[in-house]
Amino acid sequence: MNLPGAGLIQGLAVTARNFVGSYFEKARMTTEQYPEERPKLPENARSFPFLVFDGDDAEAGMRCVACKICEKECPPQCILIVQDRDEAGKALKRPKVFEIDIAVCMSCQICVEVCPFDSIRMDQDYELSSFDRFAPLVLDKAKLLKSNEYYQSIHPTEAAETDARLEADRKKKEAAAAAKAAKAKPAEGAAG
Amino acid sequence: MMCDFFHSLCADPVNAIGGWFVLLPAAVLLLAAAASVVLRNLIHAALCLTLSFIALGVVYLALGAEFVGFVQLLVYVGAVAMVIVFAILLTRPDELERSRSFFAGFGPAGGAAAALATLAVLLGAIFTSPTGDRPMPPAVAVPVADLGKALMGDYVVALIVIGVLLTAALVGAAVLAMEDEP
Amino acid sequence: MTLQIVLGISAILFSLGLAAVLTRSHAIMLLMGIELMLGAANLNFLAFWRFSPDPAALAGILFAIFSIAVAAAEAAVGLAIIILVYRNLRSVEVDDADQLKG
Amino acid sequence: MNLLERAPIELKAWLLNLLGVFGVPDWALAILSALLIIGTVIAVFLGLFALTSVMERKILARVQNRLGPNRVGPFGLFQPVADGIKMITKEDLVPRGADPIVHFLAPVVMMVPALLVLAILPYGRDMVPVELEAGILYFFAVGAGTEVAVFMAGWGSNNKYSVLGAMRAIAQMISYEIPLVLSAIVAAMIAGSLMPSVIVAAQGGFAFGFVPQWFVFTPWGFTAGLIFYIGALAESNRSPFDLPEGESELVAGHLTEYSGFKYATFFMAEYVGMFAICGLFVTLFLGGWQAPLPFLEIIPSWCWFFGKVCFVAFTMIWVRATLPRLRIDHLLAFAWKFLLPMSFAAFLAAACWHYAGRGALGWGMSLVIVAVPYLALGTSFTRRFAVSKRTYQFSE
Repeated sequence: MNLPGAGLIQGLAVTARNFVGSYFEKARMTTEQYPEERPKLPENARSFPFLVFDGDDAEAGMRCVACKICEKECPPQCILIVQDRDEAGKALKRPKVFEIDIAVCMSCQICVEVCPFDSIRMDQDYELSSFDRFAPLVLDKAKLLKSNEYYQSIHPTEAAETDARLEADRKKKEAAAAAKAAKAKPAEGAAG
Repeated sequence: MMCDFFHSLCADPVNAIGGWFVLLPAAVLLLAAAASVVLRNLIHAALCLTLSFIALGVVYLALGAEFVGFVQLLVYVGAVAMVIVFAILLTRPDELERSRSFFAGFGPAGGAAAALATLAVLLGAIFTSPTGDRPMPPAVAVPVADLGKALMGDYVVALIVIGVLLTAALVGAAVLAMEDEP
Repeated sequence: MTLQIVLGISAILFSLGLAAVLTRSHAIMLLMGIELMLGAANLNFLAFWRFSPDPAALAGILFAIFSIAVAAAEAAVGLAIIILVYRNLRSVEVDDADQLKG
Repeated sequence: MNLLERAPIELKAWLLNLLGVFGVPDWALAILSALLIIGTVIAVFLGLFALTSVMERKILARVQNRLGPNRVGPFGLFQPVADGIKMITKEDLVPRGADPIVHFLAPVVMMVPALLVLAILPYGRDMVPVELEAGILYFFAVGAGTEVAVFMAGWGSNNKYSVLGAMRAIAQMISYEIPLVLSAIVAAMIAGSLMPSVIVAAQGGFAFGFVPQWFVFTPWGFTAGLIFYIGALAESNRSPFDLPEGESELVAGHLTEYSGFKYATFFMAEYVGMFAICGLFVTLFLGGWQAPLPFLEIIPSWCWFFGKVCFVAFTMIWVRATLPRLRIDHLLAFAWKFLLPMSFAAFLAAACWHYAGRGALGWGMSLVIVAVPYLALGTSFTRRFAVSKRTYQFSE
């Protein structure tokens, strides 16, 4: 026979156990106290795109060649690229302006997938709030460019793959260049 | 003078200043009652009526009837006033009131005149009565226990009848206001 | 302070209640007027008790208590009737409840 | 009598003496004495309110295994200050169709009874601000003003949710006032007085030298105390009876159109009212300022009183953390069909206890008188309101 009101007592016991337990069992408390404690993000977490550069100099090591594929593919069209030109007006293989409006960006990662130069990658920085709706949310080239080391630190697996592929490409290119040079030498010799 | 006044007021407000303290809540009572009669907005009238109930309770307290004063507050403010506002809300509160046709030829003025005439008669009777200017005897606190003993002793039949009446009223009101079962 | 003053207050209160009953046509206003008149009657009981030479005679207080109880019952039943009338006639004007007139 | 026990009284006497030495006239001292008591009581209860407003959130958080507010000051204890600043600086909105006077007066009318009822509680040995012969009656009589305030708030806002919330709140308050008063009268009946200090005195002493003779430790007292506790929850609109403010259906009930300081006033009045009714519960059933064990009497009586009040307030928060909100028809049915008969049973049991002597016979009789209706009503109630097996129309 179930005594009427027993359910109330059971319920109160459950909440009491929770209340007391929260002071003694560390495992119960899952709250991270954010500004002091930072969450360890999973490796595939992503916020907004950034540009990878190699070496120490951001401008010199920039992988981007201003091919504008990402600009075309971007579904919300948040990327703006202006190609750099020299004094003669000849197009250079680097962007003069590269801006991403993260107020518009939807973190779809399509730009990353289409980039043939492994230049654009997803960042993990989520502390991007600002007091102004417009200017601070448009990231320019200076803000977007981040070193390959940083990329390694946030996405180690992916970055290792990329680096291995780039290395392989470079080797293949070198080998091709060497083979070409080898082919060219006899010809030169023949000419000479 | 000042000292006496405040001392007596703090120690025993009922007997302070010869019982004239009654006039303060009485003034509130009459003003609120008049407002509740005159106001066209029913809810305002009911709220003024509530205020007059409270003031009436304070008048009872000032007359030294502690128990009745609190019962007045409990029953009238807690129950009657709330039942009245409930009734106002359950009927339509914003409907405009038509003028009364009971005194068809006279309108509301006739009713007011009748009430004034009654007032004149009553006041005349009160102020010509020989017992009217009896002075106020000093207040004697009535222990609640004495009231209880009287209720359970000499007045027990009346108490039981009241109990039956209240039960009948409770059941009757519930039956009356109940929706007809389909 | 004399008995006359308290009785005078009570008389004014009674007349105000009477005026409410006679001049207003809303059924709830009528009930409110009746409550005022009952309050005036209670005030009279208490005034006579207060000014009586024998303060141990509790009839005034007890009568007031009984009268308050009756007033509460009256209010409950009265308002139930008003709600019922409203439900049947869609009106709370007392003059509209005239189906019984010959 | 130890010094701490008398400390508040002696402090007041010393202060008034000091002022008397400086030639403050007698009548001013009489007023000052009253003002000192009033000021102390109000300050203590507002302090309790401030403390509870943060402790409640912390306790609720802990029950849900969260941390609760901990940003403002040490352990978040200054949270009430931040809340207060927020409330005061918020815009005070009055809806266009509202009745400005009624809308304005409602929080005031709400606050007045909540503070007035504090006058009769015995805070400690010889510490009753106003000794009233009909103290318990005074508490309920003045407390009735709350209903007027709720109605004024609901109607004055000119908002259908407000009116509905107010009507629900009033229906609930009137319904629960009956078992509340009846169970309070049970305690008054055994003590033979409506005077709070007499009721506390009647619970003094220890059976067998260590069991306190509080009313709650008897069958009828336990029943009446439980009914009073449930009624107190409903009167102060606390969960699980907080459906006048049920945000899932009524936005915020009668508080919908209140903001800023007026809302804060309502909030404050509700909490002070809750503490007042906790204090009355402690006075009536938990032995008031009496210590629970003989050797604990060295702790001053007023500490015991406030300790017990805080404990009862804690259980109210605990209940809030546990139980879901009731439905309005269940709520009213519970008051009229369960609590009311049970309070009559407690009444009867107390009468038996009184006449059968306070020994084993009284215990047995009152236990039977309370237990039988409880089991009968309880089983019929759980059967009637039992949750039927859920079938979903559109599944399968």
